[in-house]
Amino acid sequence: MPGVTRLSVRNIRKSFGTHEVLRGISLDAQDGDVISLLGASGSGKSTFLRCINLLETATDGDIFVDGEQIRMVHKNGRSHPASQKQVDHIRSELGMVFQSFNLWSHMTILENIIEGPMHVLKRPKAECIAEAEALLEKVGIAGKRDAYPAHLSGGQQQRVAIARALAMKPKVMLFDEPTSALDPELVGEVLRVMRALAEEGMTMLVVTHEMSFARNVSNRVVFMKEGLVESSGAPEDMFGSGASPAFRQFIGNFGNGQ
Amino acid sequence: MPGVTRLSVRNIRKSFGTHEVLRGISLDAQDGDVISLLGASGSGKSTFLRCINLLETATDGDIFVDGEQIRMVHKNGRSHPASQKQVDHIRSELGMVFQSFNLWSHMTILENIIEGPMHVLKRPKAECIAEAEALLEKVGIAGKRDAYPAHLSGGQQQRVAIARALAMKPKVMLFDEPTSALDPELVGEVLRVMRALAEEGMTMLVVTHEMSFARNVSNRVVFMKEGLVESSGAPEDMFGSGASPAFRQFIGNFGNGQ
Amino acid sequence: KDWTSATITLEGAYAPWNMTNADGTLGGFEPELAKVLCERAKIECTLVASDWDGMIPALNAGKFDVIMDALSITEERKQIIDFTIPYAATPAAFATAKDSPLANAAGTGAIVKMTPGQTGVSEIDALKEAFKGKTIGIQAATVYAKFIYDNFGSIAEIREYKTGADRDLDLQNGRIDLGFDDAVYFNNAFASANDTLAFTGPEIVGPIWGAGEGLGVRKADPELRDKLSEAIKSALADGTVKELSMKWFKVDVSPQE
Amino acid sequence: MATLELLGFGSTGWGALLLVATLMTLAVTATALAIGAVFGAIVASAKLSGNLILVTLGNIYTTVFRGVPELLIIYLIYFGGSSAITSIGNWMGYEGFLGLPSFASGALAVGIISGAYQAEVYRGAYLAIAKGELEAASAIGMSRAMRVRRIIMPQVLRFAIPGLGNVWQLSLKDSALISVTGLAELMRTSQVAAGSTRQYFLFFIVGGLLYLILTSLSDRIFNRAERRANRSMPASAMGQA
Amino acid sequence: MDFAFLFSSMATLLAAVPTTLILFSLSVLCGGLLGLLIVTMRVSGNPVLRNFAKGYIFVFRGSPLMIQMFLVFYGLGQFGFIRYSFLWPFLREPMVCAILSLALCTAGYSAEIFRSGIRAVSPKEIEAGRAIGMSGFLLVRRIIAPIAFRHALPAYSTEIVLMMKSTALASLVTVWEVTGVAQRLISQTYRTMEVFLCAAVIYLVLNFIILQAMALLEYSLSRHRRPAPSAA
Ligand SMILES: Nc1ncnc2c1ncn2[C@@H]1O[C@H](COP(=O)(O)OP(=O)(O)OP(=O)(O)O)[C@@H](O)[C@H]1O
Ligand SMILES: Nc1ncnc2c1ncn2[C@@H]1O[C@H](COP(=O)(O)OP(=O)(O)OP(=O)(O)O)[C@@H](O)[C@H]1O
Ligand SMILES: [Mg+2]
Ligand SMILES: [Mg+2]
Repeated sequence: MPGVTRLSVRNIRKSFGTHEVLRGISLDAQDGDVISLLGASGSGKSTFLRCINLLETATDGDIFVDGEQIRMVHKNGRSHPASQKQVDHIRSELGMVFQSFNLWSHMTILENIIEGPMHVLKRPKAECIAEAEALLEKVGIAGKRDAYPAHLSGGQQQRVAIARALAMKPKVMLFDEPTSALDPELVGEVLRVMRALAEEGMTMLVVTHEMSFARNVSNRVVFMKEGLVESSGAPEDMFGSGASPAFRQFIGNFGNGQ
Repeated sequence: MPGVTRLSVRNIRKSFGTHEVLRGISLDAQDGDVISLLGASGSGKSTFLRCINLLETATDGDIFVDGEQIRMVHKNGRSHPASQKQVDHIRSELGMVFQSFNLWSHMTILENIIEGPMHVLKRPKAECIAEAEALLEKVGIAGKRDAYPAHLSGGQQQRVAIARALAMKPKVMLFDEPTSALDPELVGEVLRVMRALAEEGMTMLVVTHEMSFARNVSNRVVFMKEGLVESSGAPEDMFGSGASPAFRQFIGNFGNGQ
Repeated sequence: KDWTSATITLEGAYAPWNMTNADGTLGGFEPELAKVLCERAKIECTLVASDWDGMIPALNAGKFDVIMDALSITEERKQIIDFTIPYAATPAAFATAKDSPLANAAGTGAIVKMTPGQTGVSEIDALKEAFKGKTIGIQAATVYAKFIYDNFGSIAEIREYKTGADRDLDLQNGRIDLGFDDAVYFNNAFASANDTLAFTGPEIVGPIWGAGEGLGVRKADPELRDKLSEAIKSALADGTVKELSMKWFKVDVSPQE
Repeated sequence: MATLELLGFGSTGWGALLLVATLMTLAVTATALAIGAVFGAIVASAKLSGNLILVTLGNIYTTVFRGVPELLIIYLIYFGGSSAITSIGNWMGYEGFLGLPSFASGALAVGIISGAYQAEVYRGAYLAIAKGELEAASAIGMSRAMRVRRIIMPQVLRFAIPGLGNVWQLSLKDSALISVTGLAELMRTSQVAAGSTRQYFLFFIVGGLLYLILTSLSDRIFNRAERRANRSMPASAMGQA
Repeated sequence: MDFAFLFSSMATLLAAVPTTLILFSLSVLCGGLLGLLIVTMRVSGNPVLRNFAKGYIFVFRGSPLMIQMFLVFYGLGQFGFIRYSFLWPFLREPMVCAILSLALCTAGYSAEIFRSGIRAVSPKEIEAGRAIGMSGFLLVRRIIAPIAFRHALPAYSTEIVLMMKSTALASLVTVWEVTGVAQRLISQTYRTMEVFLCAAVIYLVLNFIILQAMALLEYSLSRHRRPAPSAA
């Protein structure tokens, strides 16, 4: 369904104490969009993702997931989500993949994946297992279904984390630097899975330092600076002549760093 | 005193159980030599260093430090140093710097450095402190003398470890991958200190993966393979046309990995 | 062995036989009597408090030389330690709450004399009828415990307490219906229970409680035993025991035969 | 009698006795902890020695003294200790009886129990020392004895402080069981006061409160010691004490 | 050694083992549940509940069990309103009171042990739970509790061994378990060493069984911490 707005964020602000980390950010993701979020360390990328799925509560602004607005109330001068139920529901529609995988250490790989469908979505176990096995196949680690996370390499763990998020059949996938905790040789495995997802038309919002991903896989690049969107556009423009000086400097540094 | 043999190792062998890790290695270090020990993981580099200062007991072979032979006895089919006293004495003449620093966590930086001179060499405290401060100055962290190791960065800790070894006024310094536990940006600090030491004429034996150090600082490169010296020579030869095919392949891999 | 000094132990928490004063000194019937006895036996005595539970083993282990803690002279104990002649012989009786249906059971106020192992005593049989199905509290490992088990074990529930004082609290709480113990001990306990408790049934006296209460000494120390026995004999003869007994118990507990 | 008067320090008040008893509890617990430190260090070294016989003996010690009720151990030592000493005395030609005083046997009993717990604390602390730091000590030529004195002991003590705090609290409460030996510590004095005045609840509640005071005071001291010992730890570890 | 006496003492003491086991198992069960309640209060955001839990833990860990048991058994009955309430038929029973005071005491310790288990749960794993839409009891049941329980297990085994030993105090309130029976046997026979040695053996065996069972449980719950099976 191209053209459907999966995620819409309006003028989000977030302060920690007196420090304003997000200073009014808006962003729309249509169905099938793959958006890369770039920016220097501390520019607020993680905070932005965490506000979207309500792991942090934005100080101000509106968030719509698949057309449904997240209701907020103001109490004691702070905002809170109005209903924990809605929060849980919204989160189940947003798949989140963390930098450090965060698999549940006491569950096998299969258990990690069926946990959400079975206990949050309350779907029948046999169905969940069948789907989980298909997902494991898809991310290329079907053989590990009964292993525990501690027995997997970082790249394998991250692929399980992606499968775990996909098992919830999310409307949008959020990735927070999914490869930066990995050794260089393992990065490729994860990027391959993400590229395949993008090609299937999954709507994705990806915080990354992998310029090749931003350039070749995403259809939009958003550059954040000091809590604001400094510039954004199609990758051809951003990495071509249309780049702002700040973004040019940012990717310039990057080239040297690698 | 160039020309004086500081360290001489003759035909060292070492087995762990049935696995022979060192299969007869000999090596001489004249005063002022800086020898880089290269080799793939598992080739026995660390074991070799550890045999030299008797943290492991070689199965066979002779070791001379500054002309003094380490006396061994054979008992129950294994060799042991004949005299623990001699071992302690020899060790105090060999400075060892470990990959993981191994500073004593319950002592301040200054205490770490004066520990050996005061308690092993039994020298007066005031003198030890004065020298320790000079050493801290030399490795560039005079400001940290009363901090504890846990409060320092890895690069700073490794420099303290070097100062600690130097405080014993060793005849030879042994380094076992002194920079490989460090973040890339901290490696430089430590290499700078080592280069300065080499320029002052310290005799050094360095296990390293830093090709630039091997190439530019050391005056001899020893390449180990499967418990034997595969080839050795001046860096110009080894990194130039004189390289053996095995060494060429080793540094070739390396270039790609970095 | 020539005894010029000895250590006497008592519990220090069994008023009025012996108790501890707020200043830490020991007081009561036995400490005062001990002073008299030691003077007469020309022994320099030290009193130390210790726990009832371990007293006899501790005596034999040599921690002290004499036990003076309302210790009844019984055949079982005589196997392990030696006794002086008794300095007291007290009756035993049941106690219950004043407002209990068991108050004033048959024979209250009477005195029954019994010998060890005696059965078919009519007063006791009457009590058995009255106490059927009730709960009787006793202090564990005393002569009174044995008596209750022998005579009431089949008709009543018996509950054993580590100390008499615990039992008295439960008598007040109503967890148990009756208590059985040394009558002079009870007399004192009633006062501190605000007179909510009272005797019921007859007082039981006689050789069933052994020869009375005596001083316990190790079997290896007959000289000490004899010296103390002499002293008790003289204190009984000149009425000193009776005088102290009236002071502390309001009745005369000196052995009658 | 008024409650205040009973607890006061006058001639009819138990205040002074209770205070002395509290100090006695402290003294006997501290002695026990010291005795336990010796036993604990020996047993921990045995368990770490790698020698099969010593390891087994160490395991038996810790299993038995942690697995048998404290009361039983106190009795066994109170009586058994005296008979043992007496027979040793007789054997050496001393006539008559030799007793272990209540304080000594109580402290010994609680100390032996405490030793079993302390052994585990020390063993854990030893295992927490980074092996590299020991190698570094060997590498500068420290002898074995010096390594123990300069590197191992200070670190074992540092890692052991939180565990020792727990052992102290355990021993403090075990010391209440020494009352069966007649030692006038806090528990026994509360019992005697209760029995002599027949104010059971008053004295047991006051006794309990005094234990609570001891507990919170010693908690505070151990926390301070831990903070001091942790000066050398990374800042992030300090919050989690 | 007088084996006949040892055997007869052992027989007498073994007859009291069921009492000890009932005391132990019921107080561990009730104490564990109460401990869960207390730790829930302790980690809750509500300051009143939190401070109540803190106070509870302080009192029950900080004072000797002997005093707690005395006050529960002899103290509660002093209050008329308890004696005439519906609770009295229960509290009248020594066994109930003994279990109650053992459970109250272990609940304080258990709560602290559970709390350290909870603190050991990685916040990131909790966050991952939230991110798929878990909250409240579901999050506790599926993620926090299983991980925390596994962390708390070693300390908890130590605690239940301490509980087994604590049952030795129940004879204070007329529940004659193994130690009490041993003491009574000694006041009748005056043979301290033999009787106590028999009792010590009984406790050692019981505690050995408990520890083995806990170790087995720990092993079966730690598959995720062991090295992967070599086949994988
Ligand atoms: N919980 C928090 N409390 C206080 N400040 C915070 C918190 N989380 C983040 N910040 C601050 O917010 C700013 C933005 O952090 P954020 O993690 O969003 O940056 P980022 O763009 O993801 O950086 P990086 O590339 O390093 O992950 C930083 O200055 C950080 O210190
Ligand atoms: N204590 C030991 N017991 C058994 N085997 C050992 C021991 N120490 C080292 N080895 C084995 O000896 C071989 C050589 O190890 P060593 O650490 O010397 O290699 P290395 O050249 O230093 O490698 P790296 O570059 O990875 O540090 C390895 O196969 C290793 O597994
Ligand atoms: Mg980030
Ligand atoms: Mg190595």
